[in-house]
Amino acid sequence: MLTEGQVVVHESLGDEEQRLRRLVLKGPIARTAHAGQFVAIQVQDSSIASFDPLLRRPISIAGISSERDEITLLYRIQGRGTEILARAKCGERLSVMGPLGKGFSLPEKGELWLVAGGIGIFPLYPLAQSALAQGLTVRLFWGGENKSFLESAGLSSWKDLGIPLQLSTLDGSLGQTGLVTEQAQELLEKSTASGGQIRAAACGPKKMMQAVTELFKNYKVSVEVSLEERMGCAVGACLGCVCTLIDEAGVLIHRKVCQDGPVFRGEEVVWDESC
Amino acid sequence: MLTEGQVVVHESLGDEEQRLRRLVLKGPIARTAHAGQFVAIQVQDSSIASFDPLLRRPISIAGISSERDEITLLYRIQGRGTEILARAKCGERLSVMGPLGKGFSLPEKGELWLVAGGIGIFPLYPLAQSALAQGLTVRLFWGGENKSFLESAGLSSWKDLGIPLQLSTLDGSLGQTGLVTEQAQELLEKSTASGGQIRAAACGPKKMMQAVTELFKNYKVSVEVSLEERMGCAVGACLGCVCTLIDEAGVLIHRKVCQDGPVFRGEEVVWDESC
Amino acid sequence: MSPVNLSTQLAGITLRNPILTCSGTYGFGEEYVAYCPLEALGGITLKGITPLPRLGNPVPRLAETPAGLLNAVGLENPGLEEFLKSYLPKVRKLPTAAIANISGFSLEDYVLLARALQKDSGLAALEVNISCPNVKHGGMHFGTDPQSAQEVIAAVKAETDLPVIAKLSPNVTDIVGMAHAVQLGGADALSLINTLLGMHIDINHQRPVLANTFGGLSGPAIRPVAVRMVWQVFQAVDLPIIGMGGITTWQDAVEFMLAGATAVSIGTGNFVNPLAPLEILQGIQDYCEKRGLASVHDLVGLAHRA
Amino acid sequence: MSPVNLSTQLAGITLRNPILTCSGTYGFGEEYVAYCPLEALGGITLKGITPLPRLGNPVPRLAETPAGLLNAVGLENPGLEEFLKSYLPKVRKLPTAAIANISGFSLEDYVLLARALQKDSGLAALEVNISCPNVKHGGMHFGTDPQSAQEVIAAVKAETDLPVIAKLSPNVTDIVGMAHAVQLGGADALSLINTLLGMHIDINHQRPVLANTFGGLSGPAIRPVAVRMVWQVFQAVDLPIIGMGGITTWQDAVEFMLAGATAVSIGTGNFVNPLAPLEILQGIQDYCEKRGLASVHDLVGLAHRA
Ligand SMILES: Cc1cc2nc3c(=O)[nH]c(=O)nc-3n(C[C@H](O)[C@H](O)[C@H](O)COP(=O)(O)OP(=O)(O)OC[C@H]3O[C@@H](n4cnc5c(N)ncnc54)[C@H](O)[C@@H]3O)c2cc1C
Ligand SMILES: Cc1cc2nc3c(=O)[nH]c(=O)nc-3n(C[C@H](O)[C@H](O)[C@H](O)COP(=O)(O)OP(=O)(O)OC[C@H]3O[C@@H](n4cnc5c(N)ncnc54)[C@H](O)[C@@H]3O)c2cc1C
Ligand SMILES: Cc1cc2nc3c(=O)[nH]c(=O)nc-3n(C[C@H](O)[C@H](O)[C@H](O)COP(=O)(O)O)c2cc1C
Ligand SMILES: Cc1cc2nc3c(=O)[nH]c(=O)nc-3n(C[C@H](O)[C@H](O)[C@H](O)COP(=O)(O)O)c2cc1C
Ligand code: FES
Ligand code: FES
Repeated sequence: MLTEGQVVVHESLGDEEQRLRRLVLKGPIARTAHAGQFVAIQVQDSSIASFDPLLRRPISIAGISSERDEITLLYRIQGRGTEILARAKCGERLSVMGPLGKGFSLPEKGELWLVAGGIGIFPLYPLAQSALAQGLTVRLFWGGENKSFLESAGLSSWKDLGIPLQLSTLDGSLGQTGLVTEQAQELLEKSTASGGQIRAAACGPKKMMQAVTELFKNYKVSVEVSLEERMGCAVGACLGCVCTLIDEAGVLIHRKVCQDGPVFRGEEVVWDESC
Repeated sequence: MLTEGQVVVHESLGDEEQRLRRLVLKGPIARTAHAGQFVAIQVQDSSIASFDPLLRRPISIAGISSERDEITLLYRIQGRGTEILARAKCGERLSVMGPLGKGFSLPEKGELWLVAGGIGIFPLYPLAQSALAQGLTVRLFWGGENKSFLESAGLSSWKDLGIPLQLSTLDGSLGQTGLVTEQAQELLEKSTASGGQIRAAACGPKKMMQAVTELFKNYKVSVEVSLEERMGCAVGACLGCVCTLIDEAGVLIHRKVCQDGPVFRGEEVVWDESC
Repeated sequence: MSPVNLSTQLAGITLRNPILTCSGTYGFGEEYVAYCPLEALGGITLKGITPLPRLGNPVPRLAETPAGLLNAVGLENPGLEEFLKSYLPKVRKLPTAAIANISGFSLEDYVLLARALQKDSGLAALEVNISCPNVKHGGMHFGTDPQSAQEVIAAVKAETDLPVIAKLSPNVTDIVGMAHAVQLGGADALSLINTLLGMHIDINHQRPVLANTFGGLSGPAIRPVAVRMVWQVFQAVDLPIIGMGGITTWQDAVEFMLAGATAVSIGTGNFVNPLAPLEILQGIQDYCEKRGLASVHDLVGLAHRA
Repeated sequence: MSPVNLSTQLAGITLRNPILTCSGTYGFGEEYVAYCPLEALGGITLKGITPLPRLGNPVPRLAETPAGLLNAVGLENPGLEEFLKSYLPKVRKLPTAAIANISGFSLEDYVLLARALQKDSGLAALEVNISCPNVKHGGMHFGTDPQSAQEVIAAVKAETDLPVIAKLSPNVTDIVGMAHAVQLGGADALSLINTLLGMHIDINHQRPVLANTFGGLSGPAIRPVAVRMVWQVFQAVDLPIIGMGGITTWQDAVEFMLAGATAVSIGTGNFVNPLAPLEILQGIQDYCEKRGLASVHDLVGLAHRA
């Protein structure tokens, strides 16, 4: 769907030095969106067309309110595109394509473990909401730079969900010091008995997605990971964003992150950069 | 001089459908500027560099207040560049090169006839001010589309100068119907006796500059015309903006509108497009 | 005002209107269905296919440059067999003309592809890509040497009853010479232009951004080069031209038609605005109406008048 | 931190730093004096000169395109005699190295120019423009045919004791072949790249915007093509390269150096920001410092490491 989303909220998220923004858009996308999907948003002054930058920017859907026809996007100002996006004012209309891709799936029952690295947390929130609504047991492992980041990126909303949170920071300013996978491993050790009951969903840097996949595999927990790739069309037409999977027959195949993903079963992803 | 001019006024000029803007910039340019010179202004969002458009835009200096360190630019929104310029807000700083080029000269005494076509009026106002300050007799011939245009483009300020104004519009909605040259010719017929005392300065479309030059030549009145050309560097370095002159020896030579002009003696300009 | 005749004759086929989409930017036609009404388009050009399936290059395959896009997809495609089996049946049902795009690494590759694609396939035409700059030891050769280009086109022409469109690379000294060559080879039309070979380096990692080092530059940045080539070829060669390279607005499309393009094709522009083809069609139509032109074809080459 | 060594050796000359300005965009050095401190630059390249004075093309000579600029100045210049008489004395007084740029329409033209410009002229080097795309029946030939390019460079080399820099056109199928040819001709360095041939049509007037129809495309739009050519030539030819084409920021300049440029040259970027050369120099310096590089030369070709 190609729509004009109207900006209803656009604000800084937490500590300004984290350069995070919260953008709420009104429009019909909310009606069909679900967790793990994303939009491709035009990051240019809305009334004077510009080629600088040329392409839309993919941003995950971080909040869905179908009653109010609103989706929330949370993003970090990373370069020119997001910097220009950050200027959009309330009332402005932004061209958005979405919802795009295939999101996370939910198990019927049991436990859902969420694993997030940095801003990979954003698409997991609506997933946690859906899972809880469905009566699943949810817990979160979340690693970030430091306390300021975790707090800025929505820690309090997560606390509001009332689920167990296992936090880690690189500098130890909040939660444990170190990597999020270490915490997950500890708990997996304890919970192996119930391994069949656990499903995991992860979003974060590629290296981390690989580590998470390998870790959970050892404990026979199946994990869905959300991947990132540079995008051209965002609808599966340009083959710019492929990732390599290995199919049941052991054959390497390509899938499009934009259309077939961004969420894939961790076990089928080939992490080798050279494919 | 390359400076950052601070926007102190930026407003619509007259009837909105004329798409005219008044931009007052604070900065040191005013100290050395004089009528007929121009600036090359960067038309982009001041904080996020963009190549769209790439080049600066030349705009005449339409008001000079050296006491307040302010220059006034009056411009019409013509395309992308000026449209983007029109968004600059008070307080913003715009990169401006100037004052550029060589402006109009003033006779020691006698009469100065100003001839303007459309927005060619803008650089003539500070010239009229200087001329009056120097005790010259000044009169203006000004042709425009219609009444709305003339009023929007500053007619009342001209009335305030208390000089004779001969106006014409294409549709006759104000002043005489027709071309400004016809009015000038009428008066020239009457004033030939004093021909030696008259000097003229003109700014407007090229075709009109040519007509004005030829007309005044017939009456032995020397005229300075301001020319326009697409510009690259605006400082004489790229040879993008040349015009063809004929020197005393009858040889065709090129001069740079940005550096040697934009004001030239009408008689020396070769109007043939193919040179 | 009487409506403008948009119908476009090209290489013996009749298109509803002169708006196409570019190979490699529009998948096999299904991907944009939810974003742009295909039935409104003159036609679409399918992703380039090769005899055997190809995984293409590793990622990153894309990099943005000023007003441009570098791509190094490396001709990923399902291969001829899978194309015939899984894609062609769907392509036949598309509500617009479909042009296949074929690529190869040898004359035999092209022959094989051409033989398999005939009028009864339901395709409207064959676009022969002799210009893909991404594949090592391959396409580039045919696309930059007039003699080989002529041979490839002649071989394809001999094998298929579909109209043959030769797609030329801009990475040549003499585009007119290439156009002459493919005309001699029997091409029914020309597509101008494919991408310019470029690259971008990530100064933080001090490495090329694209895994393939080089990529093809498309988008508005290359438009002046594309328009120039259309202009030059229109003057020298008597074949209809499909103009492409950086078209994002109807003004761009009109520019190509005035330069000599009989039809225009939108590539990277779709990524910017999936409705671009539709808006461009409307814009061209309005432009013709305002100027009292009875047919969109009246625009073709108009800027060449003295 | 110890200061970064900016001194740059190129074709036997020593430049204060690797920042130059491009021929045709910086006049004869005086025009930008009020806007950029010339003494801070590694050098400037003068407007191209020919044996006889030239008025060049009619206006309009410039057109903007997405992230690019088309120019068709047509080599307007005062001619050799006037250059020697009126311009050279001022050029000698410039507080930075000055590189002359010469163009011709025959081998004899180049010979004549080279003979007149020797070390005692005070110039630092001769840049031989065999690539100006604007002049009909001229420059283009030398710039696109390796054999002629080699001959021109050899002839120039034989006539002058100044270092000779060959400036190549990007409008060729094989830039490496051209670079090899001028190396055989004896070039001491290469300038890469001149402008891409392009055009723009005014759809209101239905005519080319430039009076000359075609023009040379410069600016950020062409940067990916320029970086690619520098990369290819660096890999294949053992001559120092002056990289140019769309440099407006220090990041762009670093990109060219990582690709293999020993020095960089700013052209169209000066029009956007006359202080660009200075800011670029500062940026490169900071970049080297942050990465602990002792000399700016350590950047050259760094992105080629596996
Ligand atoms: C499916 C998907 C969902 C995403 N969701 C979010 C989100 O919810 N919130 C959020 O903040 N960001 C998200 N991103 C990342 C976001 O798209 C990029 O940060 C954004 O495009 C950067 O644009 P820019 O113009 O600001 O930065 P640029 O100037 O384009 O790039 C800045 C830096 O980031 C790198 N980069 C840019 N895009 C990518 C990419 N796709 N992959 C790898 N490196 C890249 C560049 O090389 C450069 O170093 C998502 C990306 C994808 C593919
Ligand atoms: C010395 C000088 C002084 C000027 N002073 C003023 C002034 O005081 N007020 C004012 O409103 N304008 C003035 N102009 C004109 C002004 O520079 C242009 O209107 C402006 O550059 C248009 O930019 P744009 O991006 O809005 O339009 P664009 O999109 O660049 O162009 C819009 C249309 O105008 C044409 N055009 C643009 N620039 C020129 C040019 N230089 N010559 C001929 N045609 C052109 C284009 O072909 C196009 O059709 C002056 C120009 C010069 C050379
Ligand atoms: C991602 C991408 C993939 C492409 N793949 C092909 C291809 O398979 N075959 C082909 O002939 N051209 C291919 N092209 C080139 C386009 O068809 C077109 O010639 C070029 O992009 C210029 O048009 P544009 O600027 O409108 O994109 C591809 C272009 C892009 C951007
Ligand atoms: C207005 C203009 C005039 C030029 N004149 C010359 C010239 O006389 N000789 C020459 O070798 N190159 C000439 N060039 C090419 C530049 O020197 C340079 O190679 C090219 O513009 C690419 O660099 P840029 O993108 O930084 O401008 C000219 C370029 C421009 C824009
Ligand atoms: S971005 Fe085009 S296929 Fe995914
Ligand atoms: S604009 Fe460059 S010389 Fe006048």
